[in-house]
Amino acid sequence: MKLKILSIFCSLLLGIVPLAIAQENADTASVDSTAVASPAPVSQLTAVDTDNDHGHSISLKWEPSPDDGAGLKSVIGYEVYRAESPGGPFVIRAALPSGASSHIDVGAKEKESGDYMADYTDYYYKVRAITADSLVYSDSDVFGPVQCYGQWFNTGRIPVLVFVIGFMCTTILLIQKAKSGAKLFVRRLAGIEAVDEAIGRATEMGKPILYVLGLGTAADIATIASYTILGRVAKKVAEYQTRLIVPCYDPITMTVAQETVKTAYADAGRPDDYNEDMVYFVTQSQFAYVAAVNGTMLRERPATNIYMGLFYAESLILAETGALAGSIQISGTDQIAQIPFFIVACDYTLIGEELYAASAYLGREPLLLGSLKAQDYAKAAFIVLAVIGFLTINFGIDWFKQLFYISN
Amino acid sequence: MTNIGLIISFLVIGVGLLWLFILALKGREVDRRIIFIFIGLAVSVPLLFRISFSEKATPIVRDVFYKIENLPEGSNILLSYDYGPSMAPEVEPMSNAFLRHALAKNHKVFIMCLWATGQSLIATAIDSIIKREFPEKINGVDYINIGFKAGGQGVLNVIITDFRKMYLTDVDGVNLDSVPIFKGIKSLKDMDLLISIGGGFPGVKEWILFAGAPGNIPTAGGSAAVAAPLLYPYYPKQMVGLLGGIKGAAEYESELKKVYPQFANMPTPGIAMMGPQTLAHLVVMAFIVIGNIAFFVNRRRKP
Amino acid sequence: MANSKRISAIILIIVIATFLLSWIIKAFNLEGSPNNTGLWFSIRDAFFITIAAFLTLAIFSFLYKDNPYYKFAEHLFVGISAAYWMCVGFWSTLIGNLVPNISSSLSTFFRVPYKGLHFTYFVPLILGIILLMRLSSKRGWISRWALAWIVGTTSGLNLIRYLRTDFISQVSNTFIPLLVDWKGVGPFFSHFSLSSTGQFAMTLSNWVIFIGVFCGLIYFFFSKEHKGIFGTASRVGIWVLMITFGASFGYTVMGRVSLLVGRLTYLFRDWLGLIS
Amino acid sequence: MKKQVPLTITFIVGVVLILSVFFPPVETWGEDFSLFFDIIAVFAFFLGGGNLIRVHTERIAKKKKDWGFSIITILGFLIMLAAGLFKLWNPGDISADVAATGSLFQLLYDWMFNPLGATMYSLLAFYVASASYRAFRAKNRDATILLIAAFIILLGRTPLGMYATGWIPESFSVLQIPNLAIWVMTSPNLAGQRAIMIGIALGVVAMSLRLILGVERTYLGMDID
Repeated sequence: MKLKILSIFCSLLLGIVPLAIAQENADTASVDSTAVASPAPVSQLTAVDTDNDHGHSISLKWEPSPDDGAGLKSVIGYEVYRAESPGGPFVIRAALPSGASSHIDVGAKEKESGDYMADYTDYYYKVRAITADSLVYSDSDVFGPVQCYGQWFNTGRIPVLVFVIGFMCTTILLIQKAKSGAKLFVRRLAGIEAVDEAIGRATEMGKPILYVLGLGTAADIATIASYTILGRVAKKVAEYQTRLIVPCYDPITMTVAQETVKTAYADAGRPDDYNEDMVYFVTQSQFAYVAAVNGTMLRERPATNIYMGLFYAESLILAETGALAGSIQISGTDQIAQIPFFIVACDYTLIGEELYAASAYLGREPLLLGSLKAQDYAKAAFIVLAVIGFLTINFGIDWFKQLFYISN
Repeated sequence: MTNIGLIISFLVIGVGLLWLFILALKGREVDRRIIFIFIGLAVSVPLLFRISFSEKATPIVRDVFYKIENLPEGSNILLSYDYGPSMAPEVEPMSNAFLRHALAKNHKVFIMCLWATGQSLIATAIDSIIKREFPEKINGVDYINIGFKAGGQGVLNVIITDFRKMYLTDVDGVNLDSVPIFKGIKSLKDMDLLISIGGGFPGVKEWILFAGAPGNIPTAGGSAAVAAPLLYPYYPKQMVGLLGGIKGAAEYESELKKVYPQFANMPTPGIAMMGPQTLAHLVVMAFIVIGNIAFFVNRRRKP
Repeated sequence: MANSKRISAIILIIVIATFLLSWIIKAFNLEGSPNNTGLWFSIRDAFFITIAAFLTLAIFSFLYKDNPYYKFAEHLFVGISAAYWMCVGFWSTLIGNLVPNISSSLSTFFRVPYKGLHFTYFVPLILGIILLMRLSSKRGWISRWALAWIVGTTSGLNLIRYLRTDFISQVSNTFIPLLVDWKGVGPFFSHFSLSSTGQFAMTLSNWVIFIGVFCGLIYFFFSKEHKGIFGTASRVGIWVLMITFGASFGYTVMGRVSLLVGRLTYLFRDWLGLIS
Repeated sequence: MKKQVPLTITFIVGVVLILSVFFPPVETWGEDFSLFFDIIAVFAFFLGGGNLIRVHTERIAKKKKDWGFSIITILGFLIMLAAGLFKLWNPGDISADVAATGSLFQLLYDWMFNPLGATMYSLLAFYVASASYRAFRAKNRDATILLIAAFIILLGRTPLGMYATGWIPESFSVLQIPNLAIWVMTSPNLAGQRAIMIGIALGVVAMSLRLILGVERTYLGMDID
């Protein structure tokens, strides 16, 4: 209660005092506009090369004019000027609102650009405090010379580098360990175990298997993970002599999928059973693609639908239509928003990271298993760091949190 | 006509669900086409017959409403239209309700926006609401539109100390010093309540972080449903209250109708859009219940 | 068999007649409306309004079962959508970004500002052409080079991006206070309340977030058997995930219904004029 | 040649882009490469168009099932393509926006492409309902948790939640359904999302590393040797 009264008082005071001053200003201004005094200039202007960049940029800092928000209260903004000699000519580089006390002057790095800012060249700066009257202003002292230049290393991103190196070393170390014959355990992935069973069922029923790679392009990691699973599925399909349908959304993805399936058929010893019609392009438009796949599902009635890769809103449309067609459905995606729909509508779902783990799980190669193990170590590291951070923050220690600060 | 249609359609939906319920008790599963028909009915019937449900305001909405309601007449309220046409169907009902409420309560309303696209939406609101429903309100005395300034939270950083550094005139070019409503207004701190309506960047969050919290000014918001979960943690400390999605708008509208009889006939797009929503949600929940009954009956039957 | 063929022929005639009639009525309506812009535009707009309604209903008919009308809509959709993205990509990216950097005469032809010759832009041009080699089955293997370049780019960019925003930043996001507004044991219990904005609910939230993330991550451990205390944590992790999935599912229903409201509004208002 | 060159390209490009993050002089390479990717993607559209024509002419030629509909696909494709590339009915000249108001391209987009896509999308309203009916069943503990969480949120999104639990006093307000729904969304839901997100991040990082190191090569259509 006391606090409330105090705060009301304070805000009243804060409100009334400047108001009274403003009122006075307005009065004098209306009497004689030439009588407006120049505001106090900006002080302590400094300029240095901008840190952690590729050059062509200088950072400025200054103390705002005393008449900015107090005193005469006449400053409405600042203008930053630059010249190549202390005497000028000065060119305006930026206009900033009042209250500003810093600016980063960034120039173009191409010589042909009009805005080119050369590295290792002397520049001089001044900051002008401006008022509502364009004739009334005051300049700061000129600061200079200052040069800009590029750094070869960005220190602001050290935490990232530490993690990259740490993760890489762990992975390589574990791969070596796995190669030397150490046995690595991998837990069961129900979704992947179900694949073999589902292919067997399709064979018994004499129905095809539909494999949907999702909406990813060749540049999506989830799609690349999906190829591995497709390779495995295709190999099994070739062995069982079942039919495989792979409608594709992206033309590049389609070419890769064709290669993958072709290789898998060759590996299974049945290169002649492969034909180009298995993997075909539909269209590169989300809902048109869905419309076509939906139609395929109800016309071909596949025994099994496998959805692996990148999916958006169409996840539920596909999965529900598949359920309607009576197919067994196995899915996996890294789109967090879509996982719930797959969980609800499919028989088995690989949740997020499990999709990436699947390729390692299927391959059982020491190389892949080693990298899987490294992922687990990273998760353990996360938990340890989170617990430490959690304790430090609860005991009021802040420096640990700062270690994770990425400045740009 | 409306009533007959309404009764018939409710009977169809009600009896239909009851029938499915009885079937479920016998352990029978429902064909999905029947579910589709129910969803189709649940959405189209309220659309055709304008069915709406009375909403009961949740505390987070009630807090905003009674904040405006309990401020003394003539308090200064700032509305910021931080959205564009694509988001308008969801959040425009909120800004309209806020505007009506503040004017009906005889508060002074300051309107601005941090989105360039908000400008034309403000103009529409002034024409269709203030000029039509509150013809006695005078521009510059009871309300003012100071329009858009670029800079997002940078604008807030400035006007939290001084409006006139950013805004010299209102949208019509009238000097703020000559406008009666701005007499005695220096900065955002002179406002009694800030309300931002939006759902993107800059939006409610920026108003809280750059104006409400540092200036200790009561701040409320209206947000699109997608962005709302990110804002709840600010309630009630940094945020008076929040209207989340079309449901929040509907709750506010119904509270407004309850307290102000003069608004009995006002258009309530929020409540209207909640009609199909509510019915569809009820149908989905009914089917979850029916499905579980059928499941348990069947499990008991064949162990 | 012959009978079902006759029925579908009759349905086809009825459907065509209905929509033709709708087209004519709509054209008269538009011609009579205060803002009509000429006979040709009335007929044209009436056609498009009617065809959009037909296509909408054709897609909805899939809910009942697969049928020729759906097949028609589906195949049309596939055709125009493929061309749509080709045209947009051609004008915005090839003409907008590539041409101004490689050829001045082409820039003049397409009336885009020429930016000077940049040799780096020949990289995507060549890789793009290599990709098109795919259409030839003999030299198809060379498209792997383009593919390798794309995959290298993606993995390089993603490795850092994900590590930075989704891993390192999340570490420090999980450093949260375990006690919110803590004023001591006495006040906590004497003012104990389950208010949604109270100290207890807020503190509980933070605990749930911390333990939830912890157990959720345990579930994702692949190289350790989920047994004993580890297994318990992983079970809790699954529960947290299940709550997440259930909640997200429930939350999206509203958005999905809005989409249907939009389509039905088109049919009832723009096409049939039943509501205003 | 067929194997080593692609693997080397991936390795070099990947490593260069990782380094570019830490070394400001080459910082802009990442952006340039992304733009290049956009350009290559347009060539992929042409590849797609070519494939589409091939698939459907084949269906027509071989008189496969439903071959008649393939004619519609090709017609739709050619009309849209002509409308876009030649800017038919476009009120402006060659530099005009391809989708300018009044152009055939824009008309086809607004009255065919858009309604088809929007309707396809709106089917979700029906499927959300049928999926809830089919899958939200208390079969076991996990499914029951899923069901309860969904039910609380659904209730919280209707007026029913407030009517049923509005009587609960303020000091227990977290038990009011709408508040409970908000709490579920902001606490356990957030925790679950974060755990999945971290897992995915690590999966992507590990996968990218495997690709750069050439351990994972299925995408080139070949097995590990």
